[in-house]
Amino acid sequence: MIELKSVDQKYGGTQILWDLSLDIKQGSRTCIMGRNGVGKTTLLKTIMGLLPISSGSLVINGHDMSKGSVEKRPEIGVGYVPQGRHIFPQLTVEENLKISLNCSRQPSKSIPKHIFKLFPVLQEMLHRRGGDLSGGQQQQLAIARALVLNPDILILDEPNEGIQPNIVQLIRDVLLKLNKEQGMTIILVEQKLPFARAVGEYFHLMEKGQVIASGEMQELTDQLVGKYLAV
Amino acid sequence: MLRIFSLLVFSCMSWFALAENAPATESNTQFETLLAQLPSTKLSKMAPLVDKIAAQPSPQVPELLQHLMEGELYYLKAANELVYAQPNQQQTYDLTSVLKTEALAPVSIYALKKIRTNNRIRGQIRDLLANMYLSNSSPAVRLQAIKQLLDNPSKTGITSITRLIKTEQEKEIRELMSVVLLIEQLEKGQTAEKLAAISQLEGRLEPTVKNALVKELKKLSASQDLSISQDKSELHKALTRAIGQMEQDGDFYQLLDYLFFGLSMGSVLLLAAIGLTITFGVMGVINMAHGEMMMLGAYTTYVIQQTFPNLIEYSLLMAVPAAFLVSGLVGVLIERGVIRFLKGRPLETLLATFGISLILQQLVRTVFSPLNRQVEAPQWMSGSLEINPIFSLTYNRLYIIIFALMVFFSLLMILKKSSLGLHVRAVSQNRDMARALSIKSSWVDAITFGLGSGVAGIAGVALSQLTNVGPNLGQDYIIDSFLVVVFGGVGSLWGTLVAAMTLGTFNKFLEPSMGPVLANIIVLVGLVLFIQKRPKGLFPQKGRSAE
Amino acid sequence: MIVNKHGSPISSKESISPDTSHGMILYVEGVSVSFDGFKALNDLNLYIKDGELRCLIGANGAGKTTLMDVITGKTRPDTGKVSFGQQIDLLELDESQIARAGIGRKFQKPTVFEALSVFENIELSLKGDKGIWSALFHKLSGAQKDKIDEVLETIGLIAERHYPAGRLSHGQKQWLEIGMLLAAEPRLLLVDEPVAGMTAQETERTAELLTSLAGKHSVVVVEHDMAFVRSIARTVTVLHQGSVLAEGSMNEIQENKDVREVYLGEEQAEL
Amino acid sequence: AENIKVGVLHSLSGTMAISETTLKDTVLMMIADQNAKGGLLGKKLEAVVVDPASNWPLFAEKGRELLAKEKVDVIFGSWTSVSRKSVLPVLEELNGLMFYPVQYEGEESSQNVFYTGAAPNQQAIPAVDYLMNDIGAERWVLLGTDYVYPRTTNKILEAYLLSKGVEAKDIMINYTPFGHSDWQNIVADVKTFGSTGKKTAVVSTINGDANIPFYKELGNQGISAEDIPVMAFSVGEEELSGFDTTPLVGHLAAWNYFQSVRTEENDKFIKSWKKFIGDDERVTNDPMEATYIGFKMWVKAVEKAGTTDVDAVEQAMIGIAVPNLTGGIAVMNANHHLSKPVLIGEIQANGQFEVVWSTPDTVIGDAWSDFLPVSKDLISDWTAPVSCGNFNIKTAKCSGE
Amino acid sequence: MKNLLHSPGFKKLNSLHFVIAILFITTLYVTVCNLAFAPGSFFYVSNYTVSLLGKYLCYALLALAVDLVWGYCGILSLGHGAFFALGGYAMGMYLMRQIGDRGVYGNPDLPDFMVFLNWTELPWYWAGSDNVLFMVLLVFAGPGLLAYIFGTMAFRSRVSGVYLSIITQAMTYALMLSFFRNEMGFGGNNGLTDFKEIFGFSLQSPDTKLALFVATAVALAFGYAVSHFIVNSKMGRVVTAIRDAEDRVRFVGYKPQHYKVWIFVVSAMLAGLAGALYVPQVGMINPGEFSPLNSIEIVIWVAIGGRGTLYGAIIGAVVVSYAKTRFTAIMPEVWLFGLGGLFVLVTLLLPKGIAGLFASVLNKLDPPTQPANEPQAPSTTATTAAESKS
Ligand SMILES: Nc1ncnc2c1ncn2[C@@H]1O[C@H](COP(=O)(O)OP(=O)(O)OP(=O)(O)O)[C@@H](O)[C@H]1O
Ligand SMILES: Nc1ncnc2c1ncn2[C@@H]1O[C@H](COP(=O)(O)OP(=O)(O)OP(=O)(O)O)[C@@H](O)[C@H]1O
Ligand SMILES: [Mg+2]
Ligand SMILES: [Mg+2]
Repeated sequence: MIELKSVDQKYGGTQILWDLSLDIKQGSRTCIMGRNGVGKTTLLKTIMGLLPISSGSLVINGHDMSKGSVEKRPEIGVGYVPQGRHIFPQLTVEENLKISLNCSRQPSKSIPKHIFKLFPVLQEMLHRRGGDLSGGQQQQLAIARALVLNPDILILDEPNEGIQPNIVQLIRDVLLKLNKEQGMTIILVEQKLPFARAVGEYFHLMEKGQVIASGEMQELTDQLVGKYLAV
Repeated sequence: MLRIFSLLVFSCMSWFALAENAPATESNTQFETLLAQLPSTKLSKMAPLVDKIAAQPSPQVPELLQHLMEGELYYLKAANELVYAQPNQQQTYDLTSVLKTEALAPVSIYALKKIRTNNRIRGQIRDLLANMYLSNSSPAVRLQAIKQLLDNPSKTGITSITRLIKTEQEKEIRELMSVVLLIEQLEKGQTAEKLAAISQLEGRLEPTVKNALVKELKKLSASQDLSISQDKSELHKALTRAIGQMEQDGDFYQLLDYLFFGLSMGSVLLLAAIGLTITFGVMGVINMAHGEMMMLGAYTTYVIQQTFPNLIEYSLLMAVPAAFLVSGLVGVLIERGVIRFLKGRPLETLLATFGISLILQQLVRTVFSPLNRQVEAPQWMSGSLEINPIFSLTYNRLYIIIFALMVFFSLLMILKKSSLGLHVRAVSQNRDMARALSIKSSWVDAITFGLGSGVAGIAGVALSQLTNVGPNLGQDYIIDSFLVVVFGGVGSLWGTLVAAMTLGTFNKFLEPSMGPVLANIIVLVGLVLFIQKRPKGLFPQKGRSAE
Repeated sequence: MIVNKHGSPISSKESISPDTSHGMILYVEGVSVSFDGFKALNDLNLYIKDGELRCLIGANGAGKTTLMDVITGKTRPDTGKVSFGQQIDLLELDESQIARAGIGRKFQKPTVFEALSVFENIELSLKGDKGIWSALFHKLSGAQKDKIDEVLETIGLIAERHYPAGRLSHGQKQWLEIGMLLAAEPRLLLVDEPVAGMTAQETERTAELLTSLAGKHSVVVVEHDMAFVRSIARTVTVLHQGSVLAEGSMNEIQENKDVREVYLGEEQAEL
Repeated sequence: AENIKVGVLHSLSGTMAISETTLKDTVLMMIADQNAKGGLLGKKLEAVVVDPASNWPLFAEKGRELLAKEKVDVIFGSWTSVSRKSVLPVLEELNGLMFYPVQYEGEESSQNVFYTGAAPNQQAIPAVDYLMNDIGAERWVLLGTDYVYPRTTNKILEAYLLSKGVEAKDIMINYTPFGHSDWQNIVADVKTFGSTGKKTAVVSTINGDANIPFYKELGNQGISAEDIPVMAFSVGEEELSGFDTTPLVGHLAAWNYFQSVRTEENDKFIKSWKKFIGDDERVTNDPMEATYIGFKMWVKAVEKAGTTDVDAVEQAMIGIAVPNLTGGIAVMNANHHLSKPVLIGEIQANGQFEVVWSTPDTVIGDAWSDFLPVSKDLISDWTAPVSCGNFNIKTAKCSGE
Repeated sequence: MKNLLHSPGFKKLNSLHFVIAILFITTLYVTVCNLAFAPGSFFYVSNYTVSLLGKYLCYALLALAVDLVWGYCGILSLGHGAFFALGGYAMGMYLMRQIGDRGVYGNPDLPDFMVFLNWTELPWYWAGSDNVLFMVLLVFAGPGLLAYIFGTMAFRSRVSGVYLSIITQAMTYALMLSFFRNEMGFGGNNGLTDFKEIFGFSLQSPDTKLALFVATAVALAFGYAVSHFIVNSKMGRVVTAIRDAEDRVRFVGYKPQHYKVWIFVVSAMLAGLAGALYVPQVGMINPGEFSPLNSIEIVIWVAIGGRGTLYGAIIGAVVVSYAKTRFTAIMPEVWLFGLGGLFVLVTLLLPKGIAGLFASVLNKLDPPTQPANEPQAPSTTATTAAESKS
């Protein structure tokens, strides 16, 4: 499904990812973990094409995406919820959701109804500016916006940041449901262990721009946690 | 107005032509001797001669005078006769003999001597002709004639008007004729008649009427010390009231005038700024080459007129899409070639587009020469729509107001109703995220920049009708354009509209009392102060994120 | 000190300090804020004791951040009174005066000075004169250098001290903002979602840090991480639709049916 | 032999390029002509062209470059007064020689400059006489761009009109900024001013680009040349070639030269100009003639002096006579101004002027106006014993020394 | 070379020392070669070159002033030409009065243009203009006061970004129109010209010109030192912080408007000084200096040279001015292609301006061993951060 082979990534002169390889299976739920600044977001951005790969290769859904542009990703079914929400502040909630309706993957050309079932608050706020929403509301909007594309692969960067507990539960359920019912591949960066354990099937632990441990979620022992997630 | 008059008159020429074959009579010989004097008469002695010619009963008189006025009457040296001459394609002149009314072989300019006139004589001829045309069969010609005479009532044959008014069918012409008579009555009549004339003239707007009233009042005041009779004070009162009324009307129409001037200046500003609302307001490119996009539009109009010299009347209609394409295309090229490499460095776009503006200026200078290019105004753009004798709207301004609003609303539709509008705004607010949501940002950028530039090109077409088409055209508008966009609130189309109209109107209302320079300064200072009150313009972006 | 009729100092040069003789450091009374007709805060009352550590929770959009905006002068309320100590009417001061008076804030979305290094970020935040002349001729004293080092140590950014802050990761920026807050040594700290994006251990450390600050400083924390809230909370205030829904100890809150319904959810398992 | 260098200091970019480029080409043409005739003093002439870019301080810099670096023997250049004022100190410092070919406001006479354009008394005064006597104007609108030339000219004209018995209320003066493009108000005002029944005329010192919108507005508001004639001092063939002249027909301009004047010299000049520039549509104008005369005079003076040395040429210049293109002879006077005929032309539909009036004889250019109280006692005479540009005949002193 | 770069002494040197050293060497070289060698000698530096260099250095000082507010404080002023021109007018008034009765009308009190316009006495705002000290005061106070009033108003009401840029442009435009008016009493369109001498020395003498050049170099060095001191003090960091996140600065307790006004005023005074030195060297001052396009050009110098580096501004001003001087002489008919092309190419190829090129060449010569921990001059990353904000 997603295959990274010895990818290096740099910001200017500083190398962040070092010879990183990763293989994510179709329909799986993968959780990427690691301390602040180890390069999780960088990894996701690399997958999204937001940072051009300096060396190595990336294959998504059988397409070679090492050089492909960002716009290609949604077309081949990748949805992205970035860290920091990145809502279009001056667009209304509705417009935020409508952005990707023109994408060739989206046949209906209207915002799918189930989105509002998942996040009723968005229905209420439909005509307010995205930038006016509270942090948590924006986060919900960001997830909803990615779902409008009806993606095969959903990439989420700390989706629970700033979200109230009952909605966190909701998001967990939604992710599990999408994965079960539609076979959506879920790639998640998460710091909070309970959520990671609840959603992830597989985990990858990162340290200094490299994946240093991977496996099934059960194998994520306290020892590993203590070694790589503690400060 | 005069031009229409001449056109009408020419169309009536055929009527005179019918009478041309009349046999030579005694009066005709006198006519001929007068004509013979024309080539040798000095300009300063011309006026009485023209009067004499006009007094001739010969049916050729009007045509002759008309040609004399138009500067088409020549003296053919070789044949020692007067001819009507018109330049032809071969750089020679086609001739028609005045007396024999037959075409002669074309000759070069050196064989001819022009019968010269000046403004004064032409004015005289025009009045004389107007008197003659009062009995013309075409009502339009008669109307123009009486209007002409009204400007200069002293030159009017009162007797002929008194006669003609009885048979005149057209109400409007009759009315104007009666005004002429009333003015006469006011000047020459007894007190009672004067009073009657005043009461009938009240409410009219013609400046001539006012002048007559003022003159009368002056006459009255001058003679007042002799005896303050009852009638005189009554006359005085009536005159003052009538004049007061006229002045009041005048003031009212003056205000309307200013408003129109303001809106028209506003719409020019709007046109100039509106493309910038997109490239600068929405995309955030500090587009110093915006003015040059307008310039390209204006030059496109020029090229169109050069390419289709016979379609001047339609040239503007053709130029609008053409200018849109040319400027739009150049815009796309600029975006693809330069601006796209400056993503995330909006201030640098100032530098690059400034460079581009220099290059474009030099380009037209090299290609089209540094001189201004001549863009003609189609007939329908010249002249004015006369609403009453003291209030008229010039057509070019009127059309430009309408045109500016049309452009504005089309653009509004595109940005509000099409997905392009949404995508542009999304890209401008967060490029990466928009791309991650499948928007082809580079395409959107190119199209948007092209659209903004194209609209600037359209504005150039309009400007070509108002001002010089030269390499500096863009420079003259760039500062105003930025002011308007910022005053309205960056990114707000409505803001641009309101800002442009406000600035235009303010300027035009201030100008009469302050003079244009001071008015401009005051508007600028006002703008600076206004921004202190509303630091984000008239229609600011709102919300949490805008803080 | 020159004071106006409400007792607030007029000259900002004077160092203002809140009068906490009644034990309260912050009074928020009857505050309402609306945006284009939408009521973000609705007749809200809140009192914070001097030295208290208060947790503020509530659904997304309940108005927590808006409340902080009001306190720090970013948003002007439509009605109501906000005072720092008994005498300082915060509604009459602007943002920088409020900051100088001793209210520090960490934003929900981390905002740091991206072009400056981590060290300089902290340096600028240090407590002290913020005037032009002192800035022009300022030299860091030994004590100040030590303070900065101490803060850097606390937030774990020693190695990155000369990095431009713009190059920090999201979580590192969170820490840096906390560091800036510490350097300013405010009387009242307003901390909006400090542990978002932190690992469990970091969360724990933050909890310790905040608890240790309480007493000397007053702290108001907004957080959605219940584990974290539980670990530090003495008193918890729940906001809902712009006003206080409940207030009490963590246990009381957890048992509160309304709170469970609108906020916590029915599950006990913490996510 | 080394070449004789001729500096050309005309703006080729910026706002003035529209007017000045032509003059640069004129100088180049004259140089080519002269070289074809075998050059000067047995040497070839060589043009050194620079672009001061309509930027006034740049005129000084470029002037200095021409004199100090390129070591040119003479400069032809400048259009606006401010650009002339900018190079003037440089010319005086480095003792250069410049020919200034544009009509201007006078009130200046430098030993290093020859003024071949019209002084106010060679343009404005005759023009007003014409309007008064031949057209019968009684009310006067003086419209101008707000800078020195119009200000001075209008001042002179106002004094002149008042001295002729015109009442102050019959004179309206209005100034507009450079490049003014929205003439609606002003034209409406003129219309009102002219609607009192008295014959009204406009004397326009509107500069450059502002003219086109002005005339367009006149036409559109229905003011014809017969109603209110406009007499312009800055509108020539070149300006007219830039736009549709239909609405202008019958309006007037006063110059010392019109392309339409038929003389042998003029025909030759026009022909060689069209050939040189490679465009049959190109027109000639007054500043071109002024450049032409200046150049011819300089050549003669150099020949007379036998050197290009500035001091020698300067003295040799005085008294040099060159045929005008419009007939008659132009003579360089001791005040560094020319004697030239004054012509008044009416605009024709083809963008040319038809001469309707001309002075019977040439008029001597007057550096210091007789109608201004401050300068009526000043004269300029660069021959011994006076040798002063601003000699006060009352105090018999050269002021400023 | 490499060794030199790594020697400890070298490390301690900063751009201030370099700039001052280069200025000193240039001035010395020019002075000596101008005075000691005869024209025609290989070493001779002509008077023409001296006057040209003097002008460039004025521009450099002006560019420096703009970089101070734009590069460090993010205030993109499109009206700095106004301060330059005001300083110039202050000097111009003084020079005008120095003419005394040597004007064409020979009036001992009134400048020629006033005599001509029938003014009978000096307008009140010309009072004292013949006093050197007063002139010096006015050179700083004129621009400073305008900057203070304008800045206080604008920064207090939190006008920022393009809004600020455009109203600075409106300001200079309004001033231009005002100074064009003859009624203003500053010579209208022609401005002030015809100067004869400064402090009793003839302006036409080459020695005076050389002295003016040296004075300008000293002023530039002074301006650089002041700017360098400011940006390297804590003030500089506060100001940089304001540029990147003005709101955040308030919450830390600073009053951004005070800082902005202060730095704006300092910058305006430097610009005024540049203007004052410029006028005697070019021999005139006229309202054209207020033209908005002029101000835009200054910004372009800074951008070309490299924003937020101070020395970049100097390089930019000199390079662009020199390019202009050369282009208008070498290819007078098409030089705008050259200049325009230069602008476009520099933007595309040198995102950090010419100074950025220097920095990267230096980096190549002296690769930072541990780039991450090397203290970063705020400048290098400054641009990106500031812009990602706007
Ligand atoms: N724009 C940038 N320029 C330079 N370095 C950067 C940039 N963005 C991130 N970095 C560096 O890259 C490293 C990895 O950052 P990244 O954002 O991928 O971390 P992360 O694992 O997502 O951390 P967090 O949990 O805090 O979000 C960090 O050390 C950071 O300093
Ligand atoms: N400037 C504004 N304009 C319009 N609405 C606003 C504005 N600021 C806040 N709001 C609204 O006020 C409400 C409260 O927002 P606030 O950010 O205070 O919530 P919060 O309690 O901090 O939520 P979260 O936990 O998600 O951060 C939200 O519904 C938001 O949409
Ligand atoms: Mg991250
Ligand atoms: Mg919040």
